[in-house]
Amino acid sequence: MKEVSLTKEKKLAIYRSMVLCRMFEERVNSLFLQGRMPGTIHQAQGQEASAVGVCQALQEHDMITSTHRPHEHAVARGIPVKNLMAELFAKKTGCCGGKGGSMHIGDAALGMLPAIAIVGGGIPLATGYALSFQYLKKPNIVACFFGDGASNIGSFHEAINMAAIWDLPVVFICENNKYGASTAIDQVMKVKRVSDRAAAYGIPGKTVDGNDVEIVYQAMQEAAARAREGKGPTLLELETYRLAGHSRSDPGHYRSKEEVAEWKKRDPIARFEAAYLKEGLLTDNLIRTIRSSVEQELNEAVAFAEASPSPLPEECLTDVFVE
Amino acid sequence: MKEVSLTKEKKLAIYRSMVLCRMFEERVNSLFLQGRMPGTIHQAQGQEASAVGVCQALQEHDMITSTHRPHEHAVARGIPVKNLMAELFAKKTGCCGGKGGSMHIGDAALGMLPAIAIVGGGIPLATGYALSFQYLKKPNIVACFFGDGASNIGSFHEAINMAAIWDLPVVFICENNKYGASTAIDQVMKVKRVSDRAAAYGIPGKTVDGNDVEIVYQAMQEAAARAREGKGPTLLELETYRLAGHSRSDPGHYRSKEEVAEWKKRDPIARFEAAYLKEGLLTDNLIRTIRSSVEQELNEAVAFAEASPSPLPEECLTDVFVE
Amino acid sequence: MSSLNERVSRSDPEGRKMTIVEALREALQEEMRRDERVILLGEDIGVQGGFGGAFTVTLGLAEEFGRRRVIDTPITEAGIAGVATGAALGGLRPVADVQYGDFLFLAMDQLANHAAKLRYMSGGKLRVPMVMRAPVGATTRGAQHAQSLEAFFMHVPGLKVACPSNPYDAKGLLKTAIRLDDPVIFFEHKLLYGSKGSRKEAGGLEIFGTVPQEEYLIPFGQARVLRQGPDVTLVANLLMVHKSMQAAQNLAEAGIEAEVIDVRTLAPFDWPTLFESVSQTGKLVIVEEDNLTGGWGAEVAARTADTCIGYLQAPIRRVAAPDTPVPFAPIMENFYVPSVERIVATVTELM
Amino acid sequence: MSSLNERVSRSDPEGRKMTIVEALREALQEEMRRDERVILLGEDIGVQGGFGGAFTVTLGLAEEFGRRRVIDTPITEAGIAGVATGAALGGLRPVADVQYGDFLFLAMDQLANHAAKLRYMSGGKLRVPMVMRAPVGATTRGAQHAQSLEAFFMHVPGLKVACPSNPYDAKGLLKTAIRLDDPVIFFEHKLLYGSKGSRKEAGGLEIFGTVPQEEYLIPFGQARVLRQGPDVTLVANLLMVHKSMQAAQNLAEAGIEAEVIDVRTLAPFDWPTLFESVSQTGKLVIVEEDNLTGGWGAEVAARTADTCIGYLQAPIRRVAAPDTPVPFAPIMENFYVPSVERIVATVTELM
Ligand SMILES: Cc1ncc(C[n+]2csc(CCOP(=O)(O)OP(=O)(O)O)c2C)c(N)n1
Ligand SMILES: Cc1ncc(C[n+]2csc(CCOP(=O)(O)OP(=O)(O)O)c2C)c(N)n1
Ligand SMILES: [Mg+2]
Ligand SMILES: [Mg+2]
Repeated sequence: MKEVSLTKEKKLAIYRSMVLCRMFEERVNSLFLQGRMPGTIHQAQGQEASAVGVCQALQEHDMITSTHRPHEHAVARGIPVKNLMAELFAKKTGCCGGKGGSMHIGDAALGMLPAIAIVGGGIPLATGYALSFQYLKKPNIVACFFGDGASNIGSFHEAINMAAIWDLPVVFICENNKYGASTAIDQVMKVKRVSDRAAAYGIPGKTVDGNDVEIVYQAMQEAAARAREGKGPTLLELETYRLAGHSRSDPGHYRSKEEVAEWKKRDPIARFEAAYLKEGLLTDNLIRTIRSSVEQELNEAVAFAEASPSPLPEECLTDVFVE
Repeated sequence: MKEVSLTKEKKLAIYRSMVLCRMFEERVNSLFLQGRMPGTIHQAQGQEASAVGVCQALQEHDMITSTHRPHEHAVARGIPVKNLMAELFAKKTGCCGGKGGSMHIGDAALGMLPAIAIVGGGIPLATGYALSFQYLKKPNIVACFFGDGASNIGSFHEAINMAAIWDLPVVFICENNKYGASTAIDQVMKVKRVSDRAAAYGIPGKTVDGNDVEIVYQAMQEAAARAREGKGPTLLELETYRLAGHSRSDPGHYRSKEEVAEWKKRDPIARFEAAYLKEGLLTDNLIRTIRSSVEQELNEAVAFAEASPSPLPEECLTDVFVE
Repeated sequence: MSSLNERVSRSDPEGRKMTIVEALREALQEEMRRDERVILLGEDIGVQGGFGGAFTVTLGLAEEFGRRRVIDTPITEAGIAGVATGAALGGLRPVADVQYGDFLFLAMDQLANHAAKLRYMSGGKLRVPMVMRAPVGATTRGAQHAQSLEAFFMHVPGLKVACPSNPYDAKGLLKTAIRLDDPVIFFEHKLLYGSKGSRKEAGGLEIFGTVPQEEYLIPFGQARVLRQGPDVTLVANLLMVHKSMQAAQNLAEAGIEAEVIDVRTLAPFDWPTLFESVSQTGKLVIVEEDNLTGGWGAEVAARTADTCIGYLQAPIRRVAAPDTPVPFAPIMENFYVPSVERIVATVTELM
Repeated sequence: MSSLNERVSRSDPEGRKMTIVEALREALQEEMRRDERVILLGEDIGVQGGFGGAFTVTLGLAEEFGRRRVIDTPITEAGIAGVATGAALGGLRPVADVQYGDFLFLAMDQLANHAAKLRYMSGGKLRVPMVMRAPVGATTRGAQHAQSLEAFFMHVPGLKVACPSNPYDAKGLLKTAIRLDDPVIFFEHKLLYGSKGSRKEAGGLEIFGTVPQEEYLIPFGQARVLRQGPDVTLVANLLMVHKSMQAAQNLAEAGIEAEVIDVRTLAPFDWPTLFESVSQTGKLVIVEEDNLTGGWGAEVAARTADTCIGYLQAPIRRVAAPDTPVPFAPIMENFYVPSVERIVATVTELM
């Protein structure tokens, strides 16, 4: 693991956040399988280092944008899990009042725009948001998450180009998990790395191990600093893998068992634990304590969500316009 | 001028085609100023080497796609000038029966799809057409013209990526005339060359002097051969300059006099003449003869157009559907 | 291929009862066998071990026809539409698809400005024989995976629009769409697919329909009268056909006999069948899942009000979704999507 | 700036008669002076020595406000719409534009799936105070620079739609649009701009209007009765308002007194004013430049037929373009675009 100078507290915060992400997804998965949540879900187990490494490098008033696979981004950003859970339960106390659902979770006041489920659709929004930061002379940046699949769509090209020419304070974070739905990335782009595309916009591109949270954190720190200094965007590619299916019901037969097994070995949480058990930051006991505190938080979130009222049917008529 | 092995006949054909392009545009310009043509026009004086160098490298059943600035492409492709002129005169004998107009001239049977006036909009069409060539195992290619400005739009990205991954027989030809309307290219992209973007798709990119017709021809030959051999697309950037305004009424105040003067010196037709008068392929007499034959062709075209019937008003109701 | 046949026969051991997914798949299969120029373009449609598209329609087709004809694209809806259009100009007959109808907005320029207009702009010289398939309908996925977009495309001259409600129509109309030399937007409703197994939609109807063994085509522009009745005309498409039929049954119990018309294609629209019905019943209720304002029902109401004014015995009413985005929470979505109860209530009010 | 004032005063030495272009420019100028958060985004809008946008509306504004506030973009309509939406979420009030309305199709996903829905999807937490300006109308430029797209956007819940016909309304509505916290699609008609000098449109009307010196705003959702008359109601927008007024004048000579309503905004739509008028006249003719099928006139006809059925003395008629792309040849375009004669003939037929 790359050496970065993180305090012990920060490391533990990072660890807990990753565990919260993972256990949130696992809990959601089981609630879905029990039929207790409507709709569909796209989960991110295995991508915790990416979500957490990026979000831990952000400041309070920074903003993130997300995708159809937003749960871990939201958890890592610190949106209260009870409001996330309530949204998935379609409750009025959900972060979008039950109007958004899994694919649109977020809370701008807490640093995350509602997730955008049109692949690539959030990239221009992130760019525009960064324009507002720059224009209003705020010290903040936008972290714009998207997948490898999104890098083939027009909005990727149009928005990154604009961010580049205007030196906007945004970091484009491509979570390259090797597949867009069932489609392997090498079937749909000839370049080896998504970050190779940065050169087309005259901005730096970098690919790092997206399953090593400290490497991600470090890379994001650098890109964020650059953005904050007014030097413009970076295209940061995080190599990762989703251990879950693409959505709700996907068994993932388009991936080989060997490939999945290989990536399981690189599980970001297990790697972190192994490294820091050795190093002494973590102990079995501490891991148990953290996990049980996360468990507790999730129990409370589920209880909160279940106890929360549903919206009224006719509330679907509100919130279309301000005026 | 770069040495390429062209026959004397080919060189003269190239020369005549450039002269026809230029004189066509000049004639159209004066007809417009006289108010004898409706609508608007986007002219290409100064870009003859690009249109002609590319089209002379094509075969009979190859296809070109064009833009809002299509006159020279059409002339260079060999669409009869009388049908082009008639279209600009809004006559029934126009290449689009008067339904298309300046921005949509073309004739697929003669190797040019109707021009597409949505910037970048023709790039996916060219790619799809190339897919049909590949699928039907035809030996043909598509030459897809677009401007520097078009290289910032999503369709450029989406279509070139598809052409790249499928090794389609298409050559993407960016006529970089330094401006998209009034906007200088360096204001809207950070890269120095549009061809630098080829690397984002894993295809070859090349920038050449687009005002030297033989260099263009040679570069196009290479790219076309590659495409015909099934090796996939090339992004070929031709550095050129429009001596005309952007459209009908543009005096071009956003360009400096010096810049325009500099480019006038690189006028592709004057350069060709200078080189070959020296070398002996051209004589003053031959130039006069060629010009007067072109003049004659244009006179006939105008006469044809003027004598042609207008469509009937209610003919606007036909040609919406085949069935 | 073998897996495809298994699928069909498994669904109906006696022979030919099948879901819309199976009917669509069979239409594609037959047309691809018949005509080498028919190709498929879309995301995740041919990947081995994959989904057969978002709703399994193309499952097995890559195995039979190869990935040269079942082409997996990048995520690039505008590009897909443009490439399909270009390939159609070049002599192929592409059937492209988007995973959710909502993504058609990404392809709108290619569809409305190019595919729809190229024939016209060329003075009638070109043909654009392509089909763009798009699943519509609200299914608790939130606002960006839920819309009904028929009205947008019905409003584009140069496009044809189909929207089948059952397997028989789905197959016959898709086969026709593929053979037409004009661009067709082909809408399918997620809750009508009847996909099997794990990918079945929550809330989906179990639509099985009889599909003849022999080949058949259904022409565009012919609505279907599903039920006759002298009291009121209900006109609907897609899922709303089924809700209207259910409403008609409920109304019958109250002594109101409704005529139910399934439009089948919106462009061209079968005005004579509609006007004939309204001239008999004197009352019209239009049922669509789209937002009220500017939905296709507006056009139907406008034309009927004009043509049938002498016959109308009551105002024309539209049962449609309110003018809001589609909400996620099922409790709100159920309120949003027109229900059997709303149809019944609307009709009853007119009596 | 100084060039801007010159422009205004040159156009009206007495004070305040100006073109729509000047009125729009003044609205932008006033709002930008008033509120630092107002920025402009578009192609060729601020370039020195450039055009001030495709139709000169922003001429001089970069000189006054700087290129930090008058931002020239690459050619990237989807990107412009998305960036404007994102900037609006971040607290700015962007006024973006496309050079021709037809290019809105490129931005349709950002406008319809994002700008229109973000407030809703966030459960009412977000605001999207942006304006997208778009010139519409057929002007012998062929099918891709000619369309009237109001109906597409009127059909998207979450968007407001304005379409002024004169300088007074253009200024007052644009100022309101900029101050609204909701996304607005602002349609302008090319033939009404009255741009000066070389960029004046062939066939353009010489519209000059009086614009008060004092600041004013025009609320959305208030139609304007331009002419009163007991015999028939004509409702129109943009260029068709002027053709309807001309038609009304011609009709008056034949003894038919028409009431003419300018809708001014399509979303929200001023139903009460329309229904009030129709309940007096008993006859309605809707005039729009868009294609007939699915135009905004369909919605107007549908609602009027429903609400005013008791008052209608004749079928509601629509004068609209036929269902074809826009042809290039002026002789065909003139046939395509609704004419004063067609309006007169349609009204006369109803009498
Ligand atoms: C524009 C668009 N096209 C298609 C889809 C359907 N879809 C949802 S997720 C997905 C794959 C996205 O791949 P990627 O960007 O790599 O993100 P990942 O799912 O791997 O996180 C697809 C095709 C969509 N939501 N939006
Ligand atoms: C999508 C789109 N946006 C804007 C325009 C308006 N427009 C027409 S030509 C042009 C500039 C195009 O620049 P470039 O691609 O470099 O081609 P050039 O005009 O230099 O040949 C613009 C902005 C358009 N036609 N299409
Ligand atoms: Mg991925
Ligand atoms: Mg250019």
